[in-house]
Amino acid sequence: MKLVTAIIKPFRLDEVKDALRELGVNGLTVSEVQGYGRQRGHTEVYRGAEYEIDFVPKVRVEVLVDDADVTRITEKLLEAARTGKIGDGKVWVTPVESVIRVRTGESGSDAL
Amino acid sequence: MKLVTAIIKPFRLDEVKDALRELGVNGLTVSEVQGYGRQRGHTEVYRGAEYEIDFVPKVRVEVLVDDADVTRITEKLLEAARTGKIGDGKVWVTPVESVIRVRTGESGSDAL
Amino acid sequence: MKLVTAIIKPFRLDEVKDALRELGVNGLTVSEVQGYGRQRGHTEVYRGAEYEIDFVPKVRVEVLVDDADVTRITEKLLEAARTGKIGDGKVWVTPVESVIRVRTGESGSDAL
Amino acid sequence: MDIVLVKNIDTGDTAWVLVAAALVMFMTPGLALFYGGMVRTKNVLGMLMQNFFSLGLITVLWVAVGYSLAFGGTNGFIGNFDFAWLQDVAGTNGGKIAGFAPPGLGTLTIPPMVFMAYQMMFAVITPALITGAIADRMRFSAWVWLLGLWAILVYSPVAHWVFAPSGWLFKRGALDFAGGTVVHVNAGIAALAVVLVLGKRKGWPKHPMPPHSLPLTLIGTGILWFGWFGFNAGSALGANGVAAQAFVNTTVAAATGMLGWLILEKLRSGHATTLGAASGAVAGLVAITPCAGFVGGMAPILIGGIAGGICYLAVSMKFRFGYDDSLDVIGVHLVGGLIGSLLLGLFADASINAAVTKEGVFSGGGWSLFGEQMIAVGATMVYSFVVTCLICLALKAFMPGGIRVTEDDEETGLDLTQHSEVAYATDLV
Amino acid sequence: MDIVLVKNIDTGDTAWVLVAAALVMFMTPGLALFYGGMVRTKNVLGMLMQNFFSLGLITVLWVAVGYSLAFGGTNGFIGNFDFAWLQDVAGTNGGKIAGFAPPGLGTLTIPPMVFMAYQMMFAVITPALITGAIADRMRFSAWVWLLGLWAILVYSPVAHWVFAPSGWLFKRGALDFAGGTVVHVNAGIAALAVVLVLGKRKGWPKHPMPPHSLPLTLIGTGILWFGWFGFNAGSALGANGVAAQAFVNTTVAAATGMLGWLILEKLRSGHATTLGAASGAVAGLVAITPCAGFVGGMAPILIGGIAGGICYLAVSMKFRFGYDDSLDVIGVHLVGGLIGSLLLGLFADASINAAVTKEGVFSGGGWSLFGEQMIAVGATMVYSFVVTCLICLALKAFMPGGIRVTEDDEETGLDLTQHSEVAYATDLV
Amino acid sequence: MDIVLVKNIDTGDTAWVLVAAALVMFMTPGLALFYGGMVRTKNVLGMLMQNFFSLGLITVLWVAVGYSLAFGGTNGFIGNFDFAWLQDVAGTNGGKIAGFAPPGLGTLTIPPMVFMAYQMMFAVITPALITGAIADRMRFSAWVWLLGLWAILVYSPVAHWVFAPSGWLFKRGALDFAGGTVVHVNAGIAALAVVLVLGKRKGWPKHPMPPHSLPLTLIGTGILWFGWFGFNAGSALGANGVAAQAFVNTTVAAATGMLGWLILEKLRSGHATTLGAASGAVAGLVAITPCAGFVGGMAPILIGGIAGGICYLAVSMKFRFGYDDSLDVIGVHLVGGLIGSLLLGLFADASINAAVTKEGVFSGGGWSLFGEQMIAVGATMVYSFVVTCLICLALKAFMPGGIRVTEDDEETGLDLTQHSEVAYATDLV
Ligand SMILES: Nc1ncnc2c1ncn2[C@@H]1O[C@H](COP(=O)(O)OP(=O)(O)O)[C@@H](O)[C@H]1O
Ligand SMILES: Nc1ncnc2c1ncn2[C@@H]1O[C@H](COP(=O)(O)OP(=O)(O)O)[C@@H](O)[C@H]1O
Ligand SMILES: Nc1ncnc2c1ncn2[C@@H]1O[C@H](COP(=O)(O)OP(=O)(O)O)[C@@H](O)[C@H]1O
Repeated sequence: MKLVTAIIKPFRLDEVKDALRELGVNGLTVSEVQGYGRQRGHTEVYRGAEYEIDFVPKVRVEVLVDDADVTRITEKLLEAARTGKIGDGKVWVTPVESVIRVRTGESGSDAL
Repeated sequence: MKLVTAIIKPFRLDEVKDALRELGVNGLTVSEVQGYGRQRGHTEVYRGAEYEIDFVPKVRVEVLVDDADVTRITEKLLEAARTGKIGDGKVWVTPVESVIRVRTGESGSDAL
Repeated sequence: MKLVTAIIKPFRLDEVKDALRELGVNGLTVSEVQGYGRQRGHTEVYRGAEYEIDFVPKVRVEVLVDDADVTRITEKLLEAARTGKIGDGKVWVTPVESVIRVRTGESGSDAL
Repeated sequence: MDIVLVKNIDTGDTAWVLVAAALVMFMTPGLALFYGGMVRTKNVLGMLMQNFFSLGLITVLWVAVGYSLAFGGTNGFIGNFDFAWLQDVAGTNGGKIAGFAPPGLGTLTIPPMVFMAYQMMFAVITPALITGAIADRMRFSAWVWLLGLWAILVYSPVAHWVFAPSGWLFKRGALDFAGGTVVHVNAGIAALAVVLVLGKRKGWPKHPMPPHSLPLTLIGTGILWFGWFGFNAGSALGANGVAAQAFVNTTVAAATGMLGWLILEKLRSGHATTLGAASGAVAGLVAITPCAGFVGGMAPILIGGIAGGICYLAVSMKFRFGYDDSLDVIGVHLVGGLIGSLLLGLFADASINAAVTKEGVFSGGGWSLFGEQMIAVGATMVYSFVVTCLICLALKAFMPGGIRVTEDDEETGLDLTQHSEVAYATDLV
Repeated sequence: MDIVLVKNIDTGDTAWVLVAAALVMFMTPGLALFYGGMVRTKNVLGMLMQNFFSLGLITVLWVAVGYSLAFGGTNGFIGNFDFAWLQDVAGTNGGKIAGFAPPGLGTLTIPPMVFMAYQMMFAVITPALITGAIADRMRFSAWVWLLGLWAILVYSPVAHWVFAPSGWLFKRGALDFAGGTVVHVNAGIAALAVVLVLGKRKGWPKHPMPPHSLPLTLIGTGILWFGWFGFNAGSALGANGVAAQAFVNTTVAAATGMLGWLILEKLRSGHATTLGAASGAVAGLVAITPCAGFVGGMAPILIGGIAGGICYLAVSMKFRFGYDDSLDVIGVHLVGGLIGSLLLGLFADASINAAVTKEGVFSGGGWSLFGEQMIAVGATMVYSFVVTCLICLALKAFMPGGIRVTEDDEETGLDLTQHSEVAYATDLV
Repeated sequence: MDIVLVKNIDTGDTAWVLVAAALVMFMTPGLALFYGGMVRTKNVLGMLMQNFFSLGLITVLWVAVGYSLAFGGTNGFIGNFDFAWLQDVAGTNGGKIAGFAPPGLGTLTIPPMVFMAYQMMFAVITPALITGAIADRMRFSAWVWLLGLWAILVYSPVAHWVFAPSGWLFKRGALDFAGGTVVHVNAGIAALAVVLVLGKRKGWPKHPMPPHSLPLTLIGTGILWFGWFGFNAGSALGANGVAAQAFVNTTVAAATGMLGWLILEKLRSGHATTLGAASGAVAGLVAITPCAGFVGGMAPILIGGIAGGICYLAVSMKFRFGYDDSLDVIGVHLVGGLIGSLLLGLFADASINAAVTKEGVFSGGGWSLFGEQMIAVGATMVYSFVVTCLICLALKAFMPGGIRVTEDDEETGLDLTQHSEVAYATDLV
């Protein structure tokens, strides 16, 4: 079992969700984050005082997937999230030792 | 050292926190997330325009635990989070290579 | 490849970001979380009703780093985040199997 | 007493009462925000809607029959249909529009239409006060019915008794300058009735339910204080010395209400809170309402201060007795209204207002006015409580789905389940 | 007709119209909040700014030439420069300041300066109405130009035609008590023109764009309703029976507008929404605007209710025809304005207001007034649409950068790209 | 000069000043929101509370002694206790309530109670202005003391000097229509004193502290602009031509203030910001305050525009000199107040208001008035600065805990540490 985590541009979330749904992914978890990276932030001005804000709003998508599906899902996700402009984000994969569905106690693939 | 991550219904947080506290868990970290899964989202209507919102508010709970405590803690957590209705969420366990307490620099179990 | 995750006090974020930038870290991802731990929460009073709030606002910082950089970066991060008072938080390291840059599809160290 | 064509319209008086009516109207949105800030995020629209809807429904009912039932006719217990659908309220007076005043109000120096509009705003806000008590758990459709029935069956009769010159309490000499009895005691006791039928919120009092946005509550507080000048000083029905005194009494009592609440709060829990400041000010405003144009001197300072302090203590009663008066309508409006209505029996002063026929104890009038005030609030409480209970029980029995949302819906919140909306959407959807 | 020194100033009338002018001024911030709550978080300041800026720019333009072009002179189609920079608007009358009234308005009982100020507030809010249609995508600099040009080239002429006694539509007998044609139809049709030139928001209608803060919208709604008493009852230009009738009609139509919208909404989509309550109230207010001081009896109930219902249906038109009227300026203001202006042809009643020279159908006046109303709204729609299109096309052609933000900027939002600000900053920066 | 029983009450004048008093009262919540939106989330309630508390405390102090110290007696430097606890403010006049006017104000056409109430609202808002400078770091209990002492020791005397006919600056011929000197210069220089004693916010100026909610600030801006009609046009103390002129000057100067600020801002930093629009409007309003009923023609356009531009430049001074005037009370109120008070020396015009005994330079009156204005603002600045410093130093020395919160509390925020509340709670608790 793996956890695929993606940091993406917020407005790509819809595409990513739809793309994963097409692959039969039944669930995912999303949260709002702030990213710092090559993509520059922006300047804000309040009464003449300029603030450099380094952080850019991003969305984190987490999907638990079966080992066998990692590549397929990652690729689809990359494709859906890509705009080709700087700041598109990262996807990474981490090992998961066990997964359990809270409602039923099922574990492993059955929990997804 | 393991990281137990749980996606649960927001209103179960109190129960989960209390249950873990009873087991002697000293700390945990919580964040607000949006979940997409079998549990349906809802419809919103603004001036006649209907929007299907797929995401449901969830809470992510993260607890660093000693290897020996994983099962005990996970089970208690599952129990406290369960309502038996769809959308109760997932719990998963990932390996952690090291943990350090920022204040003191202690590491391993002492950091918890 | 490793993922270094830190739960820190919100007002140390600036220092942490600057410290990591000095080490040549090109990116990181930040989110707002609520922490429960040894640091006590606070009491709120509304029309005479007192509520004990256990959670304290914290910030989660996540940095993907090359295996070789883990120690260096973790130490710098600890230093920058430390105030020496209770509630300074935790840093932990988890293994990452692969990292990909969404924009280019580069993977591994090149994706950072 | 007959209905009388109003002839001597004074433009200054008219200007003031027009403004006052607008100010009182503005209080209902103000109240919505005051309450809306105090509920949890998932219920804020439910709260706003219950209040705004009163502007929709009661306005129409008032025009249809409410005004006429409150101010028409000469029966002591209930008005008649003389003014139904506003007939005769506008009439012409030598080419100018003026119209017929209700019996006993022939000395009006403003168009009766303005009087009707001004009173309308009281009819709108009074039931809206109840929404604070029932927060987070009533079905919207049940509220619609309760609102409409209550306006007709409770508000109009009580307004008739106290405000109309032919009302039995008015005739006995009970005083209520701007609605301490008709508005606050009436709505406060009705809130208790509804709450008892409705039951507690899920999780109350164990689960914390802190205000989701105190800034919203303070916007509401600002609007309420501002609008209350219309509420109280407008009740002089002219731009005169009584209005001036009522204006000053209003703001002074709000101020001492705030101070009274904050001092007790600071002593007992160690902090002066923002919500306490807002609540104390409202408590002072509630208490001064019946007294505003009838008292002077140090009276407003005392009335406001006493109300602020006692209401602070009173809001904790619900924990003792176990009724879930969510946003303290009983603790603030019922208790504050009682304080004001009864203290008026001590402070009423004929030198401030010639309409004071029986003076208060401290003005040398003995306990007679106090007795009348007791009768007035007592009669109002009994009537309002009983009729409100009956309405609620009837709705509970006859409405399919009852008057309360399901447990699941309560968990999800009123906004989504009753109105298919969320208050604050993220750009991330 | 000459300009006339006003001599008989009534303090009550003056007080009321001063207040009314302040109330109408308050509506522009109210509108900003009403709209601001409906856009997405990233565009809320852009929306607020477009509205507040109208208070900045139009106020100055009105003083400079706008008022004079609207109310100066006796030409039927356009005013003159007699009152430019307010010359002669203040003048002395036996040691007191009064000043010269526009031709045909010599019977004013208020200082002409007050009349000028009152009309100024209408000039400010009218173009502000357009901002709702163009939300989220117009460059701020383009808005600045559009705003200024529109005020001079569209608003002043149309106001002259309808409001000035020498205007050709006024002289034909068309009625518009407080701006159904001049304000709502005019801004509504102009909004359509701008939207057609500007194009749709990126992602519309596929991508959901829910209101980011309905409480903000409801604050705006409360302010609008409150301010509208000034808008409508102030148009009586005195504290009199007409003002009283207009006041009551206003609040009644708002109420039935709310009910009309909510009933249809409940029937069609199963829920009565908070945004629906707000929208319906505004629809009722829009529709009663031209009628407020000209109708009585059941008319406001019907006008409001019809407007509420029809506007609810009308806001869906944009999906059918594919124009992106973001916050429904066309569906509410154009449609509501048309409903009110035309229904006035049925309901206008000389017994309410002697200024009604041609009565409506139901008052026995036949279809003549209705015809005039058709001509008035028709002429306004054609003129406003054409000139607004020309302004927009010219700006699009001549402004470097055009009138629309880049795709990237639209994605990022107006707040950051146009104003270098964010609406809600976290403490975490 | 003796206190005089007011006999000729005009209902229109009374109506207008009653409304104006209510409008000025509404400005304090408006100011709270204006400031509250600009601070960080953790301090918003602290800010709101400091402002609302002024409504609580100052109202009572004003009634007790403040009014009497400001307007009682004939001494040039300070009033007396003739009107303490409002004695004689209400009195009867042939069965009607009127009351005694302060010496020199016997020509009032409104009940003295209304005059007292109107002036009360100025006393409330003036110290509230200071809160913007001291944001985020003062202990609430220290603010309570500062507020009360300042009202008695600074506000009442300065108001007496300038507003009371027996005041030494008034008698010299200094002009201040609605409080440029008494309110804005006075509060602005006091803010500097407090800030110097209090020190900078932790992290300032390095750490960004962006406004947590500009929509809140813009709600406040709307309320302030609206309320300022009462502030300025109400100072005519009647519904007359002077009020009309003041009304127009007010809105025009707000508009050109906005434009002035935005133009400079656009030129220097590339963007016209929403906060700039709000700030510029306030700057214009501040500057026109002393002039409102004394100038006409192009004067308000220039005064507002100059103030908007210069205040934009002035708010950056704090970075140069290193004092932490958090929300720019000095840059906007002190500087704006000085601009207005001094420009009045150029523009004052007797044809606008007969109360102008010395005309301004451009009206042909020479530099004499300008000199008086210099003396008036100079005396006010010296007195207010010195006394405010002394109060702050005394409080710092004698209050256990001092006047500033601890470093930890500053980090945590005022809301939790001073008031045990959070502004925005999530449903997740
Ligand atoms: N080393 C890293 N660790 C964690 N997150 C990162 C890291 N580098 C970048 N990110 C995340 O990815 C986002 C995009 O990165 P950025 O460098 O701006 O663009 P790109 O990925 O296109 O090169 C950042 O905003 C941040 O959220
Ligand atoms: N594959 C997944 N990866 C990550 N999170 C998931 C996944 N599937 C479900 N979730 C999370 O679990 C929550 C509950 O899942 P859902 O399918 O609705 O119900 P249940 O777990 O009861 O079957 C979702 O809202 C989502 O946050
Ligand atoms: N076992 C844990 N698992 C996950 N997060 C934890 C754990 N213990 C503490 N934390 C996080 O670290 C923060 C600081 O912990 P706390 O016990 O208050 O102080 P300290 O780390 O200084 O001993 C907490 O607020 C919480 O967010």
